[in-house]
Amino acid sequence: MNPTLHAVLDFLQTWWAELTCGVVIVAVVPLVAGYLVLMERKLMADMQARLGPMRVGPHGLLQPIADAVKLLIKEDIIPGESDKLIFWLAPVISMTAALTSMGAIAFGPSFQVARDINIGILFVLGVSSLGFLGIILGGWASNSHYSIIGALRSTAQLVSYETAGGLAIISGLLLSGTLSISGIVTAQQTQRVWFIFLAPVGFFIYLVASIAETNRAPFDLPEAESELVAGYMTEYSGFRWALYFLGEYANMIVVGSVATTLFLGGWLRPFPNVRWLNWLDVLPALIIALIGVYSVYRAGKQPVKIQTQFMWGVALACFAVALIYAVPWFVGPLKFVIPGLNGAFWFLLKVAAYIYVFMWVRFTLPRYRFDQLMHLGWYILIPLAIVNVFAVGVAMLIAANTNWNHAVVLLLATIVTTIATLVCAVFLVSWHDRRTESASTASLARDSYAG
Amino acid sequence: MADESKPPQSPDSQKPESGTAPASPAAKTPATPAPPVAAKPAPPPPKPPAPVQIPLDNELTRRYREQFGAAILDALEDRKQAYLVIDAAQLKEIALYSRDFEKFDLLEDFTAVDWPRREKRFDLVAILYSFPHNTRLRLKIPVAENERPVSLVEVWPTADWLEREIYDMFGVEFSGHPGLKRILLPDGWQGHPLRKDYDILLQDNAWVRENLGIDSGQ
Amino acid sequence: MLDSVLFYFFAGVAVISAALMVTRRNAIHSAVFLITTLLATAGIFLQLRAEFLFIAQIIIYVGGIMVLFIFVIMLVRLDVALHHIRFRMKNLVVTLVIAVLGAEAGAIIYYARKLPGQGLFIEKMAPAQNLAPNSEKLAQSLFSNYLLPFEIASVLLLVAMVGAVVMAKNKKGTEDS
Amino acid sequence: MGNALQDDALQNNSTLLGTDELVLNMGPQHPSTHGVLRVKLKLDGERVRGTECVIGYLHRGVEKIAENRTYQQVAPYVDRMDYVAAVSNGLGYCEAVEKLLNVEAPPRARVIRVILTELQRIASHLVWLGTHALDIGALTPLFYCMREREEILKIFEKYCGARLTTHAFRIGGLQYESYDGFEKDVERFCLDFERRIQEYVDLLTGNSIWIGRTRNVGVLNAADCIALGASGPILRAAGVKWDLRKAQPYAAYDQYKFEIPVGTNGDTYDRYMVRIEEMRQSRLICLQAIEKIPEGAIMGKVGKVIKPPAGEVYHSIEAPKGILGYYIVSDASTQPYRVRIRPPSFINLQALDKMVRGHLVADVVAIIGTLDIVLGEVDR
Repeated sequence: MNPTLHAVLDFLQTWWAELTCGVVIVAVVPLVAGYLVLMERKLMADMQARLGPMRVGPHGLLQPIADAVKLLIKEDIIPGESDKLIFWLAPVISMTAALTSMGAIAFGPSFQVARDINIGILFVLGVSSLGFLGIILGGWASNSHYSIIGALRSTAQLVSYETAGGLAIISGLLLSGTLSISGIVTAQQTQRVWFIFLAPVGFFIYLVASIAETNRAPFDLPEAESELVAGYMTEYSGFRWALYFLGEYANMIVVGSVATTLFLGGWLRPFPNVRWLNWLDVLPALIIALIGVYSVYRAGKQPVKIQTQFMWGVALACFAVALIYAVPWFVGPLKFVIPGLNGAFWFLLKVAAYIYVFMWVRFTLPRYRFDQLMHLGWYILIPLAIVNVFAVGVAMLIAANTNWNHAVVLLLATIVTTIATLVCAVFLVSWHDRRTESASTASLARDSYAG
Repeated sequence: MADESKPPQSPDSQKPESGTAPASPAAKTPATPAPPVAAKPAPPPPKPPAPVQIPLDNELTRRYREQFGAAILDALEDRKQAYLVIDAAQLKEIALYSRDFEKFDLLEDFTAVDWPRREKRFDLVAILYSFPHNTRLRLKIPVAENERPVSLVEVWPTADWLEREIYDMFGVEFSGHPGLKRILLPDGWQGHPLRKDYDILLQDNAWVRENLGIDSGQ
Repeated sequence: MLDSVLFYFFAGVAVISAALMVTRRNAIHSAVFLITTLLATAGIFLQLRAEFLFIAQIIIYVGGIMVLFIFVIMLVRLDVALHHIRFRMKNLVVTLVIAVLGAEAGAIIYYARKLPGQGLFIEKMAPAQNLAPNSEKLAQSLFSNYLLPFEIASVLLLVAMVGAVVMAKNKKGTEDS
Repeated sequence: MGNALQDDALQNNSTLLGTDELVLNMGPQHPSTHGVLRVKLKLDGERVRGTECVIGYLHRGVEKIAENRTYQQVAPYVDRMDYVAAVSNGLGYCEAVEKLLNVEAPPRARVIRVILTELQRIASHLVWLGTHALDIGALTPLFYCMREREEILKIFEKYCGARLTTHAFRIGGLQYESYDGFEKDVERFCLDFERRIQEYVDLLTGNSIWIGRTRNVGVLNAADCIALGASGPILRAAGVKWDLRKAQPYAAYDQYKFEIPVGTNGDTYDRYMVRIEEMRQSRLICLQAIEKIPEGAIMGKVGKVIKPPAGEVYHSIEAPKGILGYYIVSDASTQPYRVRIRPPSFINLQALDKMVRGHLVADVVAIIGTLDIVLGEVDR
């Protein structure tokens, strides 16, 4: 056999799982992002007393596909005075960074591309933050005032909120004692508690910071529609615009995954160590089957025949997935896939819940002004995150130096330190309010980029 | 200053001091602006007694007359609404006096009317409102076509855009205005549309001739 | 085999984009090529099983410093400023620097060839690929053997940060007055 | 080699690494200029150092058109100025001409006018609230506001067949008798509306982001308001308890009890509170008015041909956006000699420059929103 072919085969044999996972990420994430948009629009419609997309497919289920087709066949406009190379490059960077960072995320005990990378969480953070380069360069290359202001805002926002988010993550890393993604999840299993209960303040700081990092309302200043038209995306159209858009939603999945991994127990089901709750393992199959049943129920109510058929299709797909989940329970040799499948289910459910919070916040809150955003980041979140790291450290020290049940002591110590942290937070907020109150005589904020 | 709300009064409570009946047809005053087409014969149906302009002589007008004498050309009342016809030369002094001493603190509106057949072609009309007294007063300032009345921006800042609009629509130029240029119409517009001799079709036809090569777009 | 392909790929990208970075007239283009260089170098770190260095390079240099570079370039219109800075003896300086660097590189190649088993074309890969994941070891040595230098470096950075804040404040004061 | 550096680069550090003042052109196509307003912003970073409004993109020459139409024909035109509050425009015009003719609308007509005008005020404020909240980034209130406005528009549609530019009133009274169930519709809307207002208030009033975005933003004190001619809610938010409906009552407003809401600071938040409270007061007026609508004719003694005696009249009403005045000169013909409209939006917009100086770009959007301008009225 020729050595090159041999090497290739060798390579495939070692890496086939990772390769498959990578291909799936690249192929499926855009689709998932499209359906996240649909989910967002549907949720928004529900909260705003209307129906949302209803025309393309039953309940608008085909809307993302129609949108994608529209964006693909749209004219690709490049402004005459723009920097062509960078204008072309920027959305690609944005999208690539988001997809690459997904490589290290463990979507279940066995679904992970870069499995033995022991700095997994740092890889995710570092690579996903490269997406901002795409935003900045795109804003600059468009040669438009709106774009450049959007890009400047995003840079300042990135620098401020990466810091807060990073410090918040440290509290989770302290508790797990490892940077490896699967290590973090295993730590939560062995310590018998999700880290959200041990570092609640850290979780909420990360929640806020991740909303800011993904440029979503109320922190969507780089693309604030009512102020900067579309910020750094103003001059983009068609597929380039779609790349940015997909990058943004892929980024939401990434931050959701990081939060899930660090604070929400990753792929673990609720109470993973409680024996008598083992029946929860059947839930994934059941829930998916129930969605199928609901689709059947809705199928009868569709006004047009083709929609009824489509609904039946959805139902059948659900049943098929449910079957995949259910079969291993009855076929002995396949039992080994159960943890993997269930893990993926729980993980994706948690990520979806996290993203739901993003959307909920977006429809409820008005947008921050830039200086207010900076103040929140620098005067409240970052100090609070530092205090929180100390608090978690103190709790861990207390737990390590007592002889009682480690988990219980840790939890008790956490309660105490969390209260202390919250007192700090109240103090910070009131101090900040007083400060702005006194500064508002001229009612003008300080230089916003200086924070 | 203006916080006190006045008790409800009848609309335009500028009541004449004198007890003259408002509907006396003989009360024509020499300075009454005669509308150019007023000579039209009255229509056959019996007209209600026409309330026309009657001379006004109350506390307020007396004070104005005392202060400015001949600059107050006339003081009239039309449908229970008072107005003073004043000399453009003293416009700023009268405006300042109205604002500071008569407490007409709001320039509610400032506009113009074109009377092409008159010697002084334009009537500038300033509608003043007094918050403390809850009264209105109109100042009419006749100006000739090439006259440059003084700008009121320093007295009432709100006059800025209103004077620009008058300039835009009538071509009256105000001296001392900080940035007198067209406001509603594009900078290159020809003519001043609210003048009576400005034909709506004029500009339209000119454009059509120039751009489409036909005589009329109508 | 794969390792050498990857190595030459990364190394080639690093060298080429470094050259492009120097030759671009547009400051933003230079910044983009510098980013490419840094990323390629990070790739080489990863090949050497230095994951922590790899990610530190990405987070600190690409994600942090380069973003700020671009930020500054966008804010201060460097293109205009660069037109002002022009040497009269530019060509002379450039030639001198190139000559010195070239001599240095030549010397290295010349002497390296003489050493046994080494040289410009490394035939045997370094044993890095057999190393276990080593972020923890890095941390341990940083916080035990090299604690003092580490702390000194962090104090230095803190001083720089405080200095930057003070300078920014001063500038603001003069602006307001 | 220090002297090799060019001198000017060393001497003039500010040009070497200076930041430029940026002129940002906002509009005429921009999501939050509420139409075709164009504002040129002079920016220092994101801070506004000066503005220039460029208006007139929607100029249709209503005043010139009016000179070439009969009095009745003008009435539909004025609806097209502030198309968000067409009923109020019509009321002002009809009452002005009635004054010119020296006739009065019969009591029944006046009460129905009050009801429709107050509903229109609510509708106009709802449009303002929804778009203003959207400008500041709250997406949801817009849809709630549109939901309630829809109810009002349905009442208009049932009454006169039109929803937006209604032409609901005629000179001398009303064209149409109120339809069966008119009172009931209005009452149902009003009773429901209190709960709806509470929804907006829940979403916005106590929200710290909303407060942060609106408190001390675009402050205009009472003296500035009066000097710049700003009227309506802007004036009241500055603490001036003044409302033409109370000061010089027209239509049938003297029969109803209502409060004039006032603010204290004259900032964007106060204007928001004033308008919210005004909606509540309008609701109360409607409820009082439908209790007893007098019986009788709906049309006063106005001939088919309207030919007012020569002379002139100025009449102003409290439109949702401020003082809406009509100055009409008659030359005793069937066509007005001159119709001058004092549009509240046009004059309120003048205050923009004073309000935005020193604020950030994001505040410009909030301030344009709080001015509640309708470009149809600004440009006429």
